[in-house]
Amino acid sequence: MDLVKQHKTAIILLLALAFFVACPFALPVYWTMILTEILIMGLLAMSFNLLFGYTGLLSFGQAGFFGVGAYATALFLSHGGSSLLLGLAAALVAGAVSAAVIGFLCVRRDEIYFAMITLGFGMMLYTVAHNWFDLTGGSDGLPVMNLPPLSILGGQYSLFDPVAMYVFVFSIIAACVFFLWRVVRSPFGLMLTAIRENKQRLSFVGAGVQNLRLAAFVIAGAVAGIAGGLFCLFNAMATPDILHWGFSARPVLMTVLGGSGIFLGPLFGAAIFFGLEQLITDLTENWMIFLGLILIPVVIYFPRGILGTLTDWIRTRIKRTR
Amino acid sequence: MNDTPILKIENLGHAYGRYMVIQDISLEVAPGELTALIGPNGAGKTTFYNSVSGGFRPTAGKVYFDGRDITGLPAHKLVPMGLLRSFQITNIFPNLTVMENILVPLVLHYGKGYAFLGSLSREKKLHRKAEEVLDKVGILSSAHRPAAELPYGDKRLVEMAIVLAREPKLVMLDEPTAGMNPEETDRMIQLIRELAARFGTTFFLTEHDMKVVFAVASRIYVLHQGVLLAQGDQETIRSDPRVREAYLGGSVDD
Amino acid sequence: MIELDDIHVYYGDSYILQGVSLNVQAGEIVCLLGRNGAGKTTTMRGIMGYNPPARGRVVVDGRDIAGQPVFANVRRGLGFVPEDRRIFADLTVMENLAVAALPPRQGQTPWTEERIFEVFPLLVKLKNHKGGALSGGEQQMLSLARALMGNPRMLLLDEPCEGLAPIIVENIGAIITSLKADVAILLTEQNAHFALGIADRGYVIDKGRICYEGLARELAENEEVQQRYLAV
Amino acid sequence: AKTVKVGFVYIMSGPFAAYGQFAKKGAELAVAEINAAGGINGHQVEAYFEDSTGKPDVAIRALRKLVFQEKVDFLIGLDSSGVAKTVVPSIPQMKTPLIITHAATPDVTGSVCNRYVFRVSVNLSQNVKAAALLAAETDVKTWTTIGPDYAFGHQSWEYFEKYLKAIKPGAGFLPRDEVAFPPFKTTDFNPYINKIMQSKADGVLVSLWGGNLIDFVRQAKEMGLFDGKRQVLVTLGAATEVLTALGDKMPEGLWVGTRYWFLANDSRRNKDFVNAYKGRYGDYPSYNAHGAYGALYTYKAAAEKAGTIDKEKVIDALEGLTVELPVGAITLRPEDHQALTDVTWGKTAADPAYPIRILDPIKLFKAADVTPSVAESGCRK
Amino acid sequence: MESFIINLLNGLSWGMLLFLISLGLTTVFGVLGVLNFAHGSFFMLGAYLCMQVMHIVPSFWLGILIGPLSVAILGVLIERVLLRRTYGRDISFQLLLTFAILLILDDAVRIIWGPGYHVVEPPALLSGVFTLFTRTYPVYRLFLVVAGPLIGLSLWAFFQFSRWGKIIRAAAMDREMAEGIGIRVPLLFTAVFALGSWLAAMGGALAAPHQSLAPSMGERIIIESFIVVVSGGMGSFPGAFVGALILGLFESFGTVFLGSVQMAVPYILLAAVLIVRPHGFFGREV
Ligand SMILES: Nc1ncnc2c1ncn2[C@@H]1O[C@H](COP(=O)(O)OP(=O)(O)OP(=O)(O)O)[C@@H](O)[C@H]1O
Ligand SMILES: Nc1ncnc2c1ncn2[C@@H]1O[C@H](COP(=O)(O)OP(=O)(O)OP(=O)(O)O)[C@@H](O)[C@H]1O
Ligand SMILES: [Mg+2]
Ligand SMILES: [Mg+2]
Repeated sequence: MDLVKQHKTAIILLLALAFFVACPFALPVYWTMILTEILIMGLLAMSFNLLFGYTGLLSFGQAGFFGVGAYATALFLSHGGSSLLLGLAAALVAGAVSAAVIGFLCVRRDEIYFAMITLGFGMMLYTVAHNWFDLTGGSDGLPVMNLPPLSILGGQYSLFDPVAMYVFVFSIIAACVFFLWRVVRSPFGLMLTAIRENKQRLSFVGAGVQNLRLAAFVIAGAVAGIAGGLFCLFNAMATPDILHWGFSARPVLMTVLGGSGIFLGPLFGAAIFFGLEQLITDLTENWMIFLGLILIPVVIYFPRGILGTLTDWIRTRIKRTR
Repeated sequence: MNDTPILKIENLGHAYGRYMVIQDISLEVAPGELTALIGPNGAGKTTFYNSVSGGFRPTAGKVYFDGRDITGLPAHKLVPMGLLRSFQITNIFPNLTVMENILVPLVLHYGKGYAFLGSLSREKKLHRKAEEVLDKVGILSSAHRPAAELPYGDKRLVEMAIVLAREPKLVMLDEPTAGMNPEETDRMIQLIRELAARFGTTFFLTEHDMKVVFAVASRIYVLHQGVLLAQGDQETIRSDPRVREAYLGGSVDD
Repeated sequence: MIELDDIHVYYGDSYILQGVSLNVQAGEIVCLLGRNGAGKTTTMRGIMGYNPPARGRVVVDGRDIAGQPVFANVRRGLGFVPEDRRIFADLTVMENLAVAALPPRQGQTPWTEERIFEVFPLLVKLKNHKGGALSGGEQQMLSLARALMGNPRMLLLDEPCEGLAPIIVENIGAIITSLKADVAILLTEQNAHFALGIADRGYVIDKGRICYEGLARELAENEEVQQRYLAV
Repeated sequence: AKTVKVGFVYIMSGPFAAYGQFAKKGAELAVAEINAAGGINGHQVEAYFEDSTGKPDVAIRALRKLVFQEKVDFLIGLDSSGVAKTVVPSIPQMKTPLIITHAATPDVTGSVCNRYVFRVSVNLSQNVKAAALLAAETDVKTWTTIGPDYAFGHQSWEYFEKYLKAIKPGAGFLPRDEVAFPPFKTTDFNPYINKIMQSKADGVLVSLWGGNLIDFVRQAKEMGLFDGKRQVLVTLGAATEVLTALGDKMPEGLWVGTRYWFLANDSRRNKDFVNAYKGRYGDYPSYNAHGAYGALYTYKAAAEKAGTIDKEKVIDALEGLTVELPVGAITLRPEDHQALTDVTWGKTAADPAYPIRILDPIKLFKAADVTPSVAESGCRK
Repeated sequence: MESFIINLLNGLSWGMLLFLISLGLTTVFGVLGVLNFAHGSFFMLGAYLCMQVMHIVPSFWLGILIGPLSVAILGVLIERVLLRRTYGRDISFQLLLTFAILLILDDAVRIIWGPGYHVVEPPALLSGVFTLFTRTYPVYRLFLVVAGPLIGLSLWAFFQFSRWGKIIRAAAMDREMAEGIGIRVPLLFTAVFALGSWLAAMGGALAAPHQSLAPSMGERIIIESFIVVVSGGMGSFPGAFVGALILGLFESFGTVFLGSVQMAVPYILLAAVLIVRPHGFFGREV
C-alpha cells in the first residue's frame, strides 16, 4: 500500500522530469527564461513549504536566506571567483549558516509569532544588505558584470545562452528537489510532520522539538540559499529587494496557490503565479486589480490550493468509480 | 527486586504566579508498583503531573527518577530515561495514520530522528515493531487509517500505544479511561495489569472512575487542595472519613 | 416540547445519524445513552443547529427549527451544556453569566444571578474569578448556570459528569433533578448508572439509530439491552 | 510596411506609478507626432509598455519580454537607480540598445557602463555639481543634508561635498552621523527636521523626492525650517508632481533643481512640446514625460543618421549624436554614453498665471560646466 | 531639553497614530482571528475619502466623519461577502485573501484618484503652531497626541465594561459557544470588522493633514502596525498601546542616536520583544 503510493510519486516525478527536459526545445526563448524563473522561485517556495506544509511553521523571512545566497554568489563571482558551482556552494553555505544563527532564536516561537519574528530577522538581513555599502553595494545591489563559463567534465559551457542557463538551472533544481523529496520521506521527515500535527505530544515521546525545527530551518535556509544563488546567476545581480518581506510573500503566495499539502504544490504554484502574471500584464495595466480578482475565488474555492484541490477531486472521483 | 524507588518526590510545590496550587508533596514509588493519585477537581493533579514529567519546572521541591535528580528537566530528556506520560485529553497525531503515530516514537527510540536522508519505508524493523505494539493494544486492524477517524476509545488506545512504543519504565497516565465505555475501560485495566506483570512497567495514574482505581492500584494517594490528604492501600482510603467527605461522597459503598 | 422526526446528519462524507426520532415532554428528564461514537453528541448538535440535519424535522412547540441558526434556536428556548463545558476563560464567573442572559419567557420565573447563586452556592465565592481558573467541577456548574441564564425551556446536557469527582457527580445529579419542574431536559451519559438514576425515560442509540426506548426504570432493569448497547 | 517597435519599461504600478504614467504620456505624444510625420525611416512606430514595478527582477523580465517575445528594435525607460544599475549588465545579452531617461545614478554611464546603454537625462553628478556651484555663491558656513536613506541620498551628499570643497575650500560640512537620512518609508519627518534645526548648519541640501519631499516640505514649513535663517537647496524640488501636490503650500524663494523645467527654455522646440503636451493631457510636462519623449526623438535621429534600424548600426549612430530636444541640444558622449545636457535650477516663486509655483529667477548651467570628465565617470566599455 | 521635548512630542504623536491603526488590527484579530493585510488599504481609503469629502464640502470635520464611516460600510461588505468564508481556515488563507483585497483597493485608488500625490489641509482650528521655548510646534500634532488615547480609551472601556463589550470578548474566545448562548455571532463579527475598518480609516483621515496621499500609502503603515500588534501581544488593547508608544518613541529618538540602523529599528524591536517575551508584552501563553 505504502509502496504503491511511493512509486506513484516517483512516476509523477519522472513525468515532470520528462516535461521539463522537453520544454526548451518546444518553447520560444522568452518562455524558456520564464520557465527558468519558475524553477528558481519554485525551489524557494519548496524550501518554504518544508517549513510551512511539513513542519507547520509559517516563515515570513525566507527571502532573507534566498537573498543571502544571492549575495554570496555575487560576492564570490565579483571577487574573482570563476567557478559557478563553487559560487552556488557559497550560496548554500551562506543560506545554511544564516539560517542556523537566526533559526536558533526563532524556532521557539509558534504560529503568528514565528511568522513575525522571522519577518523581523529577514528585514534585519535586508537592512544589512541595504546599508553595508562596502560589502553589498548598498541599495543599488551588486551587479554581476560577467558570468564565468561553467566548467564541468572538462568542458566549458557559457550560460549566456538562455537555453544553456535553463539546462543548468534545471539540473541543479532537479537535484535539490530530489534531495527535498528524500528528506520528507525520511524518518526525519516524519518528525517534521509530527511537529506540525502535535509538537507537544512529540516532545513527550522524547523529541527535542526545537532542535528538529532548527534542523528543518537550516535545511530550508540552505535550499533557499541555492535558489538565491541561481537567481543571482540568472539575473546577473543581487539586490536588497530580494531580501525584503515583500519578496518573502511570494513563496507564501505560490505555496498557498499550488497547495501546501502536496510535495510539488509550491512549484506548481510558482508556475501558476508566473503564468497569471504574464497573462494579466499582457491584457491590462491594472494588473493588481485583476490579480486580486483572480486570487479571491482561488482562496475561497480551493482550500487546499489548486493542485491540492484538483488531486483531491480526482482521488474522490477514482474512489467513487471503484 | 531493586529497592531504589523508581520515582521519589520530595516536598514538591508549584505556584501559578502567587497562587500556590500544590504544596509539600512527598512520595515514593517502587519499581513495578501500581499507584494512583486521586482527588477532587482542581486539587492539583494535572499540575502535579506536569511538575514531575516535564511540563514545567516546579517552584519548589525535588524529583528523582531511578535515583537521578530530574527536577525541571524537559520531557524530551525524561523520555529516553524511561519516564513517559499520557494526557487527560486525547493527544495524538490526528492526520497521521495509526501506523505513523506509532512510528514516531519508534524512530526516536532507535535514534533516527535526524536521519534526513534515510527512507522511512525501508525501515523494516521499525514497521515490524510498530505492528507488534499495535497488536499488543489491539488496534492493528486500523493501522492504515488516519488516527482522527477512529472512535474515541480507539484513539485513547493509540495514545497508549505511542507511550508503550518507547518501552517505558514508568508511565504516568492522566485519566486514561475518561470518556471510555465500560467495555473499553475493562480492556484498559486488563492492558495495564498485563504490562505491569509481563514487563515490570510501573504505572502511576489519576482517575475519577473509582472502579478503575480500585481495580488497578495497590497504593493510593489522595490529593486535596494541593496537599496530600491521605495515602495507603484500598481499604485505608475507602474507609478514611476525610476522603469520603472530600472526594468519594456516598457513591462508593462497598 | 421537542420532537425529532427521522433526522439524518452528516459530517462531510460520513453519514452519522441515520434517522433518529425521539421526543421530550415538558417536566421530563430524558436520557440518551449509547457507546462512544454512537451519535449522542451529534444528536445534540443536530438539535442545536451546529450540524443541521440533512433530512428530517426538529419540532419545537410545533415549529420545525431544522436548519435555523444556533443563536435563533437558543433564543427560542434551547439551552446547551456542551460536553467540554466551554467556559469563556477570560471572563469572570459573573461576566460568564451576564453575557448569557436572555429575556425570560411568559409564565416562567426568570433566572437572575441571585437565583443562580441560591442553586449553586459554590459559585458565590468565585464570582470574580476568571472562568479559566476554575476547576473542572466548578466549570461544569458554571456551564449549567450559564445555560439557565438564557431562561431556556429545554436543556440539552452533554455528559455533564465526565471527569468529575464522585462527590460532585452526586451534587450535579441533585441540581438537575431540582430543575425539572422548570425545564425539560435531554441528557446524554456514558455513565448509565447515574443517568438512569435521575431520568424519567431513556433512549439508547447505536450507530446513529435509536435501538431502544422506554421508561428509565425498565431500562435500568433490562440487562440484555445494557449489555448489548451500553457494554455495561 | 514593417513597423519599428520600441519597448518602454517604467514603474506603472505601486507607490511610484506616477512616474511611469508621466513617461507613458510623453512617449505616446512622441509616437503620435512621429507617426503623423511619416515615422522613422518610413516605418511607423509601435510602442510596447511594460511595468518594472520598481523591482530589478521584474524590470529584467520586462526587458526580456520586450526583446525576446515582442522583438522590439529599441528600449527606453528605467526610473529607479537601483533597478537601472543592476539591470544594465544584462542588456548586452539582449543585444538591443537602451536609452535611460530617468534613473540618475552615475554608475550606469560609469562603473557598469556598456556598449548598449545610453542616457539622455541629467544624472546625479550633473545636478549636484550645479547645486555646488549655487552653494558656492551663498555665504553659508556649514552645510547639512536630508536625503533618502539609499544610494541616491548618500551619493548626492558625497558628491556635493566633493564638488563644493573643490570650488570653495572654506565650506563646512556636518559629519555623516549628524546629517539626516530618513528611511525611504518615512512619513513623519519631524524628528529629522528637529535634528536639522538643532544642528549648527545654516545650509541644507535636500535630496528627498516625490512623496517624501512633499511630506518634508509641509512638515518643515510648520516647524519653521524655511524662516529665512537657512539656505535650502532642493535638488529635485522643481518636479511638477511635487509642485502640483503642494500648490501654494510650496514656500517661495527656495532654490530647487530638476532635470527638465518646462519654462526654462524659450526655443520653438520647447514651446511646441509644452503646447502639444498641454493640449493633449491638460497638464505641464514633468521631467519624466520629457525624458521618454526626448528619448524617442533621440532614437529617431540616430536611426535616420544610420539610415537603418539595425540595432548595432543605431548604436554607432547614437555615439556622439547631437539632437535638438525641448530641453535644448544634447550630445551623447561616445565614451560613456552620458548626455551632455544643460541643468536647470531656479527659485520658487508665485505667479498668478500658473496654478503651481514656478521658477523665477531661473539659473541655467552649461553642460560643459557641470558634467564630470569621462575619466571621472569611471566608464570602461 | 527643548529638543528632547520636541522629540518626545514627535514620538508621542506618531505613536498615537500607530496606536489607532493597530487597535483596529488587533481587535479584528482578537475577535475574528483574522490577520488583515488590507488594513493598511483601509487606512489609505480613509485618507482619500476624507479628502474627497473635503473637495465637496470643505470641512475637515465632515471629512473625518464621513470618510471613515464609508470605509466601515465597505468593511461590512467585505466581511459578509468574502471574509466569512475563510473563518476557521489556516491563517495563510486569510492573509492571502486580505492581500488580494489590498491589491484591488490599492489599484482602485490609483485608478480613481490618479497615481499622483495629494495633500489635505488641517482644519483652521488646529492649523497653527504654538511656541515652545524658542521653537514652534504644530498644533495638529498635539491634537493627535490627545485624540489617539481618547479614542483608544473609550473603546477599551467599551470592551471592558459594557455588556456588548463582554459579549464580543466572549465571541472572540469561543465562537461556537457564543452562538450557543444566543449571540448572533455572524452579525457581531460583521460589526467588529466594520469597527476595525473604521479605526484604520480614522487613522488615515487623521494622518491626512500630516502626510501626503498616494496609492499604496497603506503598505508603509501595515507592517509597522503588525509589529505593534505582535510585540504588544495579539488581541491586546494595552499591548497595542504600549507597542505603539514604544515604536513611536524609538523611531523618534532613534533618528538622533541611531544613524543608519534607523531603518531596522522596528524589526530589531520586534525581534527583541519576541525573544524575551514569546507572546509579546501582554500576550497570553497558549
Ligand atoms: N495556568 C494556570 N494559572 C492559574 N491557575 C491554574 C492554572 N492551571 C491550573 N490552575 C488552577 O490550579 C488548580 C489545580 O488545577 P489542576 O488542573 O492541576 O487540577 P486537577 O486536579 O487536575 O483537576 P481535574 O480533576 O479537574 O482535572 C485549579 O484550581 C486550577 O484552577
Ligand atoms: N468532526 C467530525 N468529523 C467526522 N466525523 C466525526 C466528527 N465528529 C464526530 N465524528 C464521528 O461521528 C460519530 C458520532 O460521534 P458523537 O460525538 O456524536 O458520539 P458520542 O455518542 O457523543 O460519543 P462520546 O461518548 O465519545 O461522546 C463518531 O463515529 C465520530 O467518530
Ligand atoms: Mg486534571
Ligand atoms: Mg459525545
